[in-house]
Amino acid sequence: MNVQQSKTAIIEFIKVNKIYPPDVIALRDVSLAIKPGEIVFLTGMSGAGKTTLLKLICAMEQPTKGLIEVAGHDLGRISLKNMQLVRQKIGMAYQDFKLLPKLTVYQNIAMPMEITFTPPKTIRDRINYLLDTLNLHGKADIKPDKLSRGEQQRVAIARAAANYPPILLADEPTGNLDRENSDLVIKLFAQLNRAGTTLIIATHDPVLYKSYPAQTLELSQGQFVFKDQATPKTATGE
Amino acid sequence: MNVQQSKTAIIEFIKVNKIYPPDVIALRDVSLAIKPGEIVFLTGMSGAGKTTLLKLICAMEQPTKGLIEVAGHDLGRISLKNMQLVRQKIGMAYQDFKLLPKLTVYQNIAMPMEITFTPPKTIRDRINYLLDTLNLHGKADIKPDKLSRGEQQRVAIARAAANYPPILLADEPTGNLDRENSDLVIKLFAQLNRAGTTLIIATHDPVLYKSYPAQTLELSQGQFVFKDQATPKTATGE
Amino acid sequence: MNLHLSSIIVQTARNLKHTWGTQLMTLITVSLSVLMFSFFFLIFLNLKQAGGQISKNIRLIIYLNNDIPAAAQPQYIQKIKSFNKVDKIIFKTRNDALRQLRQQLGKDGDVLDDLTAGFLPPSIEVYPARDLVSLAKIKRFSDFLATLPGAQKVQYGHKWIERLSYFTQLIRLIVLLSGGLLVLTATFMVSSTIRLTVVSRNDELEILHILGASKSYLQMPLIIEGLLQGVIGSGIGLLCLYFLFNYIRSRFTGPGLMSIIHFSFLPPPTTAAILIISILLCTTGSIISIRKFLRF
Amino acid sequence: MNLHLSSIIVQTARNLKHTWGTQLMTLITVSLSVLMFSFFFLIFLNLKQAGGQISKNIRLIIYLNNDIPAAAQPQYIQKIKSFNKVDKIIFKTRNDALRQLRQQLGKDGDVLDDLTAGFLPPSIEVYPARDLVSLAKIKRFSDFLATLPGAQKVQYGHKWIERLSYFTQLIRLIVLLSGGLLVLTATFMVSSTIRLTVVSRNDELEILHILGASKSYLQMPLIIEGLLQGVIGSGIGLLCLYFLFNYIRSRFTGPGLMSIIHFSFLPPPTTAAILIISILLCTTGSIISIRKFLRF
Ligand SMILES: Nc1ncnc2c1ncn2[C@@H]1O[C@H](COP(=O)(O)OP(=O)(O)OP(=O)(O)O)[C@@H](O)[C@H]1O
Ligand SMILES: Nc1ncnc2c1ncn2[C@@H]1O[C@H](COP(=O)(O)OP(=O)(O)OP(=O)(O)O)[C@@H](O)[C@H]1O
Ligand SMILES: [Mg+2]
Ligand SMILES: [Mg+2]
Repeated sequence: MNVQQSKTAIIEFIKVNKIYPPDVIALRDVSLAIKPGEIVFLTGMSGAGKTTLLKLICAMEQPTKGLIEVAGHDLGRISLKNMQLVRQKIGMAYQDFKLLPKLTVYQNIAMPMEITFTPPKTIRDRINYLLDTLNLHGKADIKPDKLSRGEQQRVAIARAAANYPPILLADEPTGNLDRENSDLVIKLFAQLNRAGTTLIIATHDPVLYKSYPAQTLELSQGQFVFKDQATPKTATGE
Repeated sequence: MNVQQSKTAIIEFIKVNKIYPPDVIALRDVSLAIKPGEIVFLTGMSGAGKTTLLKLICAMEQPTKGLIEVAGHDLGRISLKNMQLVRQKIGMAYQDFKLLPKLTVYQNIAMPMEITFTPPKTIRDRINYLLDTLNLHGKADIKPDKLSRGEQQRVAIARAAANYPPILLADEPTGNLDRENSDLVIKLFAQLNRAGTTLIIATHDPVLYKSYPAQTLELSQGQFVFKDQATPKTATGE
Repeated sequence: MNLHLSSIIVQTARNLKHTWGTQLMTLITVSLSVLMFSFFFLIFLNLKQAGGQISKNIRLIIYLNNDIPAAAQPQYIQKIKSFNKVDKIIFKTRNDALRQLRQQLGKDGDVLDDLTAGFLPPSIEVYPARDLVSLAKIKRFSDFLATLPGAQKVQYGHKWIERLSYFTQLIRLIVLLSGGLLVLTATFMVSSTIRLTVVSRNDELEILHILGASKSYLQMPLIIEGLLQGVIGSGIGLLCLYFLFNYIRSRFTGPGLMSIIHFSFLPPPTTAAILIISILLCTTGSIISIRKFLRF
Repeated sequence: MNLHLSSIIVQTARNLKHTWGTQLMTLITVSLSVLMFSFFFLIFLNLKQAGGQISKNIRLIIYLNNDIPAAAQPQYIQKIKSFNKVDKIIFKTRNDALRQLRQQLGKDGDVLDDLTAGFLPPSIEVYPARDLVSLAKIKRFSDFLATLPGAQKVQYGHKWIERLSYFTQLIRLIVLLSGGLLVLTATFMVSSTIRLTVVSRNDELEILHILGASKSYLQMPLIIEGLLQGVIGSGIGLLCLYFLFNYIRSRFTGPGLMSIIHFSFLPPPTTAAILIISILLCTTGSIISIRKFLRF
């Protein structure tokens, strides 16, 4: 019945449930539709299910029930090859960063581009730009465990943004950052968004989601808080 | 010349320098003195040296230069046995949590008490209290990697607070927490402080350090920002 | 495609650089395992050959009451052959026996000139086929030969045959047992080393996987690594074996000694098989680590 | 103190529970290494014994021109003993030689009745001491004996002595080489397994250390673990060896065979030494992991 919306949505959840064994209900009948180029803030208390929702989008977790479509692919019925192609379109800055400990900052940020076989020169230029933008000059050849936590976070964000991904998922991107560095991150996000990137940012930082003119979805115990509408609306949970 | 102050200070830094090899100057001639029972907020941009300062207090890192005294011990000239005794008096909530991945939440929080050979019944009571206080009911028998990031952070704080430590160091304790959970943490800290615990909290969250009536030290590129005074003052950097 | 290849080679080189400690350990493990396994296989092969040569020297002598006329000989031959495969059968008359004694006495042999050929018994010497190594079989054969018409008694060689056969058997058992033990150990070593390597690489592979790395991007470096490890590891192992073999042979190239046991190295097909199996083992082991990410 | 102990036991039990996979692997590694090492040591010991028994059977016969009068015998004995240690020296006159031939011929021996004792040469039989196993040494001894006054020629045993000696030498070399290989492998296996275990436990120990755990709290579980691994691992290894030994022995308890080589298990002191060394090795290996945290 929402055929048209489904057509245009780049991310769509229909009645998605995620239950971690044995019985932790992380998401409960979540439906949402996000159009290309939108910015969506995901808020909610600790343990509400924000990270779970983002992990479902990049297929790091499988839903217990329900349908998830990303970039036109049904993630429940996708081939390995296509799944990897979808993942290449998603940049995710994980809440626990997931940096490769044996690689340098430079190599970490380069990874998504190497995976898609980007020419070395393009990689170099992009990384230099990102390091400058995120205030990480001089840290290129250092391993992540020699960085401060906030520096690590910015490396994770740089890696997520490196490949100009059509979809960028950021999980608590400013949790370890001061106001100044947070602003740098937001600026980078805004820039990407202007170029067409769809942004989903999970955060509990009011400064972030109140100052920015974007929709905010609030999760509580696995469900969206505003449930007065019966059908999934663009960028609105049901 | 500050003999009296040195006598009463529980933590004292005199001209401490920390240079990470090869040439990252994390702290530069830092002096400070903190009296028992004080609360000190440590702020500063990402990479300013907050974590480094806290790590020096619990002897996780050695200073390149300068003197550090904690609970009356010169950390540069302390025996292994005494160092471990000093560490038992310090509870630290690390920025990267440092939870033991193979142990459950319960066992993780119990660890500092087990190390000091606390009777099992005391341990049980304390842990139940902490789990209730920090909104972690039902997570006692779960391994840390099955928790949300904010839940992990609260476990780390619970572990730091478990043993009623005379000194509690918290590194960005609310970075992954929403307002509600942050308040629970602050309440716990206040409670400990009333019982005599000295608190040092590194944070970039203005809500935290502005709402609480305590001294704030700001680091910038390894140095304290307010340097108009020549001698170390109580709870003031120089 | 060129970009792909170079990117994968870069990735492999990076892996090798970061995990060289573990890689070296796996390499040594593979080398030692191949060396041990092929060493024992070589011993076993040469022992089998030696066994054949020793049993060539076994003969059973049937002492008879009377000479057997040439006409009756085929009948005897047939009977003997019906019980056991035989290499050679020699009939000796009384005269032959006397001649032999004379030879044994050397230049003093002429003292026998006056004697008639009567006092030494005639005999049949039976050289059993080479497969007859077990002492029990020889005994059974000897018992059978004693039932031949005209047989007085059967002697099977000297004590040394018994001893050599006994020795060969014992050594064969020991070689088999220790060989089995070694194969067990080698398998365990290689698989446990690989398991530990896989565990340590788990996180890394998972991150690459969720970043969207393609199957070949994940697999190729591991395949190349396994390949290198298999080739280099078993190569070193076999090379060591070759030097060891030459050392042993050179120590035992005394005059007359070489004639008893003929040393030979592993035949080329066996060598090739060992190489290929190690390569497969290493590669499979390496690839197992991505099995859980890639459903294949 | 009771609380301390129980806390440490709880800690050890927890460790064992969480790392049972690695623990089991280390245990099997230790067991296999001990089994292999002691197996080869056992073979080596028995072989040494067997070597002694074989050389007992070696004798050199010096054929003489004439009988040696009893009075001259001590002189000969002294000369022979001056070159090499000797077990036994037997002088045989012409008559002795004839009697022997008669015995060899059995009931046909009476044909020799008419002969004078003149045609067979007298001889001296020399049984060299047991340490004379190498063929080269026997040859040198034989060359020396040929220079004795009145010596016609020297025969040293039959071909089988040559062969047995050759065999023993070859086997000894192989056992030594494979034993060396095995000790190398076992050492490498144990140390690499421990290294990997240590690496995987690094983070955990570091956290306990900065939480303020005392030296004994950190060390005791590791010591207990190493102890258990050493005891159980080498225990299993030695037990397997014992069963293997009994199996081999039972397979070779044919009549008359046992007399040639006397099998014996590792003496208790050796067994104890193996046990203690494995325990020390495992414990040290485990403790190494906290070395970097505790400066001791
Ligand atoms: N792997 C897992 N296994 C079991 N339970 C899990 C797992 N991951 C998360 N959970 C549980 O699912 C619930 C939602 O977790 P999630 O990580 O999505 O929360 P979140 O909204 O991201 O919280 P935070 O703000 O603390 O990061 C929590 O109760 C958590 O304990
Ligand atoms: N182990 C290390 N080796 C080398 N350099 C390090 C190491 N740890 C920290 N640094 C560097 O020292 C400086 C201070 O780091 P520190 O972790 O103290 O910062 P911080 O104030 O805690 O920052 P954040 O708010 O991001 O956690 C940073 O520039 C960092 O890159
Ligand atoms: Mg989360
Ligand atoms: Mg920090």
